[in-house]
Amino acid sequence: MDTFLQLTVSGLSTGMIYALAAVGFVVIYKASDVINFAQGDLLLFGTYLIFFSIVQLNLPWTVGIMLTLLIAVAMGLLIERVVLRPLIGEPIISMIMVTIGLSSVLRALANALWGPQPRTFPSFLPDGVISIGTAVVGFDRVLAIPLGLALLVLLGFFFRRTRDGIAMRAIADDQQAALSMGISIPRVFAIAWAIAAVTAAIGGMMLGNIVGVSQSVAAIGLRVFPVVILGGLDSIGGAVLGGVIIGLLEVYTGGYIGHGLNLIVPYFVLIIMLMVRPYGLFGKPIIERV
Amino acid sequence: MTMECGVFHTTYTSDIALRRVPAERLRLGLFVIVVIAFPFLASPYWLNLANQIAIATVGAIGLNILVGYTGQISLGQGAFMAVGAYTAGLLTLNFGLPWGPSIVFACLVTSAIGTFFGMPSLRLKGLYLAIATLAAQEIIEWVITHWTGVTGGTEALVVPAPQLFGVRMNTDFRFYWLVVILASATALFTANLFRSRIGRAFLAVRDQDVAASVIGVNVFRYKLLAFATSSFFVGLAGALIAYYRNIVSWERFTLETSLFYLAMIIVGGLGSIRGSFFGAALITLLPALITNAGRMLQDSAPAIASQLPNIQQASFGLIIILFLVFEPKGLSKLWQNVKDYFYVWPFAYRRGEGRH
Amino acid sequence: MSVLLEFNNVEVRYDDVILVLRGLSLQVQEGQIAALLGSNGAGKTTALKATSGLLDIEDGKVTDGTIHFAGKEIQGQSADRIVRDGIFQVVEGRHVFEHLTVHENLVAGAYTRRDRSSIARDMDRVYDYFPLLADRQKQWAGYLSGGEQQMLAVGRALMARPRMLLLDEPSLGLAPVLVRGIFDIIKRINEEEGTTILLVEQNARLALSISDYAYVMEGGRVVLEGTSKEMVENEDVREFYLGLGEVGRRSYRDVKHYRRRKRWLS
Amino acid sequence: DDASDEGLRTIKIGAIFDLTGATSDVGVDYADGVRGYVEWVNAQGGIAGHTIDLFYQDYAYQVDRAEQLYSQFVQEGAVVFMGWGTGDTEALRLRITEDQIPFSSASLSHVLGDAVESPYNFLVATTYSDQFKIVLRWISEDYQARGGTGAPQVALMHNASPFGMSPWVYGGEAYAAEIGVVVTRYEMSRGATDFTAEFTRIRQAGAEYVVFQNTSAPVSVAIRSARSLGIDATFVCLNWCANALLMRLVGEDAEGLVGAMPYAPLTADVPGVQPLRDYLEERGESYTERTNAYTQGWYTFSIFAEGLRRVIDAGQDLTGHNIKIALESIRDLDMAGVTIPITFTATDHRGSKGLRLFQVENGTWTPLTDFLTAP
Amino acid sequence: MSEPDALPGLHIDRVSLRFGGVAALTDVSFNIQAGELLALIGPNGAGKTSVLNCISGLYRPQEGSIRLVSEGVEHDLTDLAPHNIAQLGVARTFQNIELFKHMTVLDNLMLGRHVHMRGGVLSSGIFLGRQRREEIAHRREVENVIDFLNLESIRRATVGNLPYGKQKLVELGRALALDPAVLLLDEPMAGMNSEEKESMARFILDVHEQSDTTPVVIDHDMDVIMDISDRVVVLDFGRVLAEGTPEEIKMNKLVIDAYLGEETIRVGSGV
Ligand SMILES: Nc1ncnc2c1ncn2[C@@H]1O[C@H](COP(=O)(O)OP(=O)(O)OP(=O)(O)O)[C@@H](O)[C@H]1O
Ligand SMILES: Nc1ncnc2c1ncn2[C@@H]1O[C@H](COP(=O)(O)OP(=O)(O)OP(=O)(O)O)[C@@H](O)[C@H]1O
Ligand SMILES: [Mg+2]
Ligand SMILES: [Mg+2]
Repeated sequence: MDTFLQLTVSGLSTGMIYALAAVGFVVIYKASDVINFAQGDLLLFGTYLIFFSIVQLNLPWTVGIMLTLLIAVAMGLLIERVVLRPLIGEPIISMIMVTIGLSSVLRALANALWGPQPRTFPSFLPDGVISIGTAVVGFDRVLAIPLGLALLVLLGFFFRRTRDGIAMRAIADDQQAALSMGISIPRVFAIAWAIAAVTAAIGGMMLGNIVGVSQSVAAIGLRVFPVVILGGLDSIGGAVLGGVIIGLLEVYTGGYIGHGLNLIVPYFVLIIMLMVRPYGLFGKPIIERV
Repeated sequence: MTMECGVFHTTYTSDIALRRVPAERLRLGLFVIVVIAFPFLASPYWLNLANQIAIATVGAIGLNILVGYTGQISLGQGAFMAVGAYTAGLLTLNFGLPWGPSIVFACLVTSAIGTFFGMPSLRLKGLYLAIATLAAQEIIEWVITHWTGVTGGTEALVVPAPQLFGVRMNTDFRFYWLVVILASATALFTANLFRSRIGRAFLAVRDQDVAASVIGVNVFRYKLLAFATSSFFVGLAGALIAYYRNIVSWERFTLETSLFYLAMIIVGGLGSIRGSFFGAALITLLPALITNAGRMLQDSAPAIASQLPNIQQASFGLIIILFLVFEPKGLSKLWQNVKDYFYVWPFAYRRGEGRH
Repeated sequence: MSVLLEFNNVEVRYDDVILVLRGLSLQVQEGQIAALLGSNGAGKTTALKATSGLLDIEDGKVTDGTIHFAGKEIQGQSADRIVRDGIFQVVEGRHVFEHLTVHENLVAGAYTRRDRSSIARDMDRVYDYFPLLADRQKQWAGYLSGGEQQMLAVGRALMARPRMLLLDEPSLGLAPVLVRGIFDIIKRINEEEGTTILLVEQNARLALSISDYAYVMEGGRVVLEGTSKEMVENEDVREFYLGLGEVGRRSYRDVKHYRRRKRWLS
Repeated sequence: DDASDEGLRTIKIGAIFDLTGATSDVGVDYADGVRGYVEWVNAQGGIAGHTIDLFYQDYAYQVDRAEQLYSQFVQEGAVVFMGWGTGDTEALRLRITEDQIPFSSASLSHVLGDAVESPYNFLVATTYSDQFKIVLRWISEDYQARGGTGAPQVALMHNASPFGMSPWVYGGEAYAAEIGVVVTRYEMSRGATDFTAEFTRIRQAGAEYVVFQNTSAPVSVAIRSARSLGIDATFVCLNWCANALLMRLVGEDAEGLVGAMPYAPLTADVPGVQPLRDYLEERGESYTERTNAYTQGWYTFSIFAEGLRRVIDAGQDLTGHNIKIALESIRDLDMAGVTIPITFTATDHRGSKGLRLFQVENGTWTPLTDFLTAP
Repeated sequence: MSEPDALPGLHIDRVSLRFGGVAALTDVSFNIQAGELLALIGPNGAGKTSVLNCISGLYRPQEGSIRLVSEGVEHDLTDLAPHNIAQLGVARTFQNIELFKHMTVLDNLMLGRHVHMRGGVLSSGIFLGRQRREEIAHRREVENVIDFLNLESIRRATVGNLPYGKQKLVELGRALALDPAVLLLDEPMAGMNSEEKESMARFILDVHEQSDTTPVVIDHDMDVIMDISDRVVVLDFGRVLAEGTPEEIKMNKLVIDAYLGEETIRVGSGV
């Protein structure tokens, strides 16, 4: 029972960390039906940027965080301008592939700027653990939960209620019609990429605190792929729920079975669930009206 | 006086031929001559690259069948190649099967496993189906590294070089002939496939699966068939790697491999056989070229040379981005443009109706 | 009356090579309804897209000539600028946002507008015109029937309150009762709000009945123009666009076979 | 004439490094160590009057790239090749035998030391399985010294790769059974942010020792998970995580960590590291930042240099075959305290069979034992 | 499959179809007799397209059955998959044009022959002997369709770039290539000018008269519909509102109110 409690608590916190890393995927998907393979590298930049601000520039924490978010926004805008904008109107697969290219470029850039050596920064979240019954979990990890929920609420509101949120979903459906409404695709894409970069920066900062500043942060981007698929590619709530489910699955398999099965069991469960709900838990179905 | 102002076909046979005009046949002839002459002129280093390109071409054509022609993104290329490589390797190693039959087996096994992972296409579409291929990548990798009794686990397999007519194919020069013949056969097979019933049905499923189903195409069956056909050739590429490298290690077949192959077909051109070859060549040659450029700079511009690793990595990404931004149809389209330019040369107008 | 929209020798190409508009010139007066007729492939849709800036996304370009709107050159400008300047196009073939509800589709139509209060009023007006849509407010537009989607597409245009409306076959797929209805609505928008309208429509009889002026396009340029009254009287228009011969309308059963040209392979 | 004389007096060596790939965290230091040695030795007048021309490239831990670079460098005349990872070393094993190119790598898998299977591979550090055996023996002694009864419980946490599995499959498993140590394996999955699940099981199993076979970054994540769960066990790192980097990454939690180091860290108090410190300081770099991968790169090459020197001194041609024979003639080569003396024979290419345990005390790796040799 | 107890044709029997709360079809029954030209009309959202979708297997009605009687055999289509229904000789076009956009006209039409061809993967890839002959034989059939519809000049054009009207023709061609027993046409005249409508009408009549194909046409153009059809079925709110000859329908008060409108009848003499 103790084990179960401990695993559940860890699984939940890991799941929320995944969710934090995953919302960026969802935002990009919502605006363009594209899976962003560079999301992991945006996370990586989040991690390195906070390192850069705090350690290299020696800024106080609050300023450092602001600067990180600011640079993240700038990066999002730049990526949109240079890489995505020329592809407006091209098939989805081109946009997806371009993010694979982008990922490689960003990785190289991070490497050129900060080198391959893992780094650390003084932890900016209070150290220590929180006990829940017999289970313990690091405070830094728990923080992912309120952060994740806050993003869920904010982005949920943005997509349902605001003009630009609706415009974003409109673009994903039909770029030409969106243009004819006077929606500026570049502007909306820019907003989407800025949001994605900011959520990635937040996730990256958390991860930097948890796993250290190293290239391995980018690998988390890929682990999150099943999370968004499970939740439904275009659902923020799905990302959170998917994150929690995958987090729990991983930790239960790791804790009760082992053998590295925790890497693949989520995939089995995922595919079985998808056979029942082909668009994930909350994803939008393809509408085939003829 | 009358003058023919174009190429007309008066029989269906000539109309459906793969090379429809004399210029095309001439080019093919030239290409064949170059391919035959190449190994006699090239150094082992270039032969090595050529062999890699030929094998990559087979794999890229395989992937293109799934991605380019049937519209299904696959992230499982690496794993499917691993299945081919391990099957071939294990058959030779454990059962002493000669390379010929064991390559065939390897292709069939890969094909079966590819089909298995294509099963979710019964329900899943688009990116949701892509997860099935990612799952394939992860699951197959896990099985290979954990099924120690059969695959040797994380240790590499040592596969003897194949024998052809009593000659051991253990040099680049000898192997060249084998891979070039198989790569050509793959290309020809695929070209044929896509000018006939099955291939058209693949394309139909990609473009509009509802319409495909109402004209009588069993969409699920053809999706599976696409997985099967694609993985067959991917398995072939894997098996060839096993025999060429003589060592099969799972580290060669990771997700990164899958992304490399995706890059090949994007840069080369989706849904194009010629593009698969171009892409395989470019993505294989790119690091080699940059290496050489970098080594020339090593003394003159050490600052640049020291950033070479990052330049390597960035250039892989950049080339994808540049192609997508400036020529989304890839090298095969560039080639087409060049041809169009010369088609009616010296007159500067182009054919009205393009073939795709 | 002043000229609101003017095409001057406009040339449009797709993919840098396919020449579609070959020196198109036309004018639409402020407050008018102008009809643009022409057979399939004449370039009507292309002309509208050239005006509203939608060519870009299809690899099309204005390669020669000018398009003026309210005295300002607009060719080559981005679509969102043009919409904000007051031109709104209802695109051909019901491009509704499938995964947005009917309501959200209408909100998207008002994207460039700032006057929140009157947006709600216009929304009611759309539901008033198209009660079928009112029943479906909360439903994804992708599940509407073809005709319902067409109503939504027109409804979106009403939400934008543009200075000039470009309509590409608004009656496509609408039931006969509604066709009449939609032309009444077009006429009313024109009269009550003074919206200038350029109308592409295959139903030439109706188009001519509400328009003031008409152009006939063929092969990428204007081959015939005149007031709508003149056009109805024109022999060619009667023959090819109104389907009226000298003896009046003939049955579709009696139409002769079109003789086929010699065929070549390739 | 002069030019050809000049040509004769350079020795071409090929090398591939991982500067950007999966193992670049330690790959960079290793590469710098190799390059450092080459520069240093050339500055000293080279090897018996021959300067070394090092062809090297990053291969990003990609096997295909490694093969390409290998054939390119060999074609350009490299007579010795420095590899890196397990995958590429395996992939090239047969090629180098055919090409007769002596080959070293940082992969310390047992098979590579088998002079019959892999006649041109030379292992210049203790194999993973030997490392593991040494550690197991130490554990069993330590356990008894602390008054433990029964069999000590050991958890082996390893990377899911040949590298990770190597200590176990090549004798580790058998040896554990032989000396009565109970070892349970746990795989560390890629990109994990947390190892709570594994440590929950480790705690249930009651392991007193946890041995890591992985690189520093993932091990640091594991150690943090363990600390937050309050796992009370002795942590032992094998070669690739027992380094300064790990210490930096885990900070205070590193206290008490045990490291199995075939090569001494630069901070160690042995004469062998002095030239390295001097070299680095001359270039304005702080040696404390460097991991022992630097030492390893430097000395790996120095051993090959010894082989080259012997060929030249014997007046023979610098062919791969001759170099191999020369290397096989090395007996008890003194390494000035960096490693135990090195010996190769015609049948055994495992040059070093010993290592030294270090422990983190007050933030520095301090020797815990003297050199221990593999059972 | 069983011995038919009904006349050749399509029999739609008490079909009901719901989507969540929306009742698209309620208890719809009517017959399409082989050899007649039936028109299906009704207001927007009445369920016309839904009927076609049920026939071609894209929608599965919750209740009722659809049976096809041809060549003396009766097939129950209700639970068949779309491709099986196509194999039985039911072809169709779509309201919104669903062509294979990136392929040529020729390939689109060759796909229409899919059900009649046999080649498998291996024989296709090798493309010798039987396979080559098959390809040529079917190409000949397709050329007949091309000839019939006057598509020669655009044979090798990519379909996506063709103007709307031409695409409609290609879609008709693809359906004809199937050599169908029943041809379902969803708004073939929409978006065409009168000249094009005339030729489209002519093509439909020719198909009807010169082959064994039974056309079913949905359209909102009453002039064409009333001129060419033998019988008309009117749907409204998912139910059959009326059924009869064009003359009867034109005079039907219910139909006038729900669909035609007074005006259409009055001005009905124009196109
Ligand atoms: N994106 C495109 N790329 C290439 N050619 C195009 C493209 N769009 C249209 N065309 C070509 O331009 C010509 C004019 O097309 P357009 O759609 O403007 O005609 P239209 O008058 O609106 O016809 P319709 O009545 O069928 O709607 C056609 O020949 C068409 O093939
Ligand atoms: N897949 C679906 N999901 C939800 N509702 C649907 C679906 N298909 C059809 N409907 C609804 O069923 C009703 C009938 O639609 P259908 O497309 O059959 O109409 P129609 O008679 O063809 O109309 P139109 O003349 O406008 O094309 C409509 O109200 C439509 O919204
Ligand atoms: Mg048009
Ligand atoms: Mg309909």
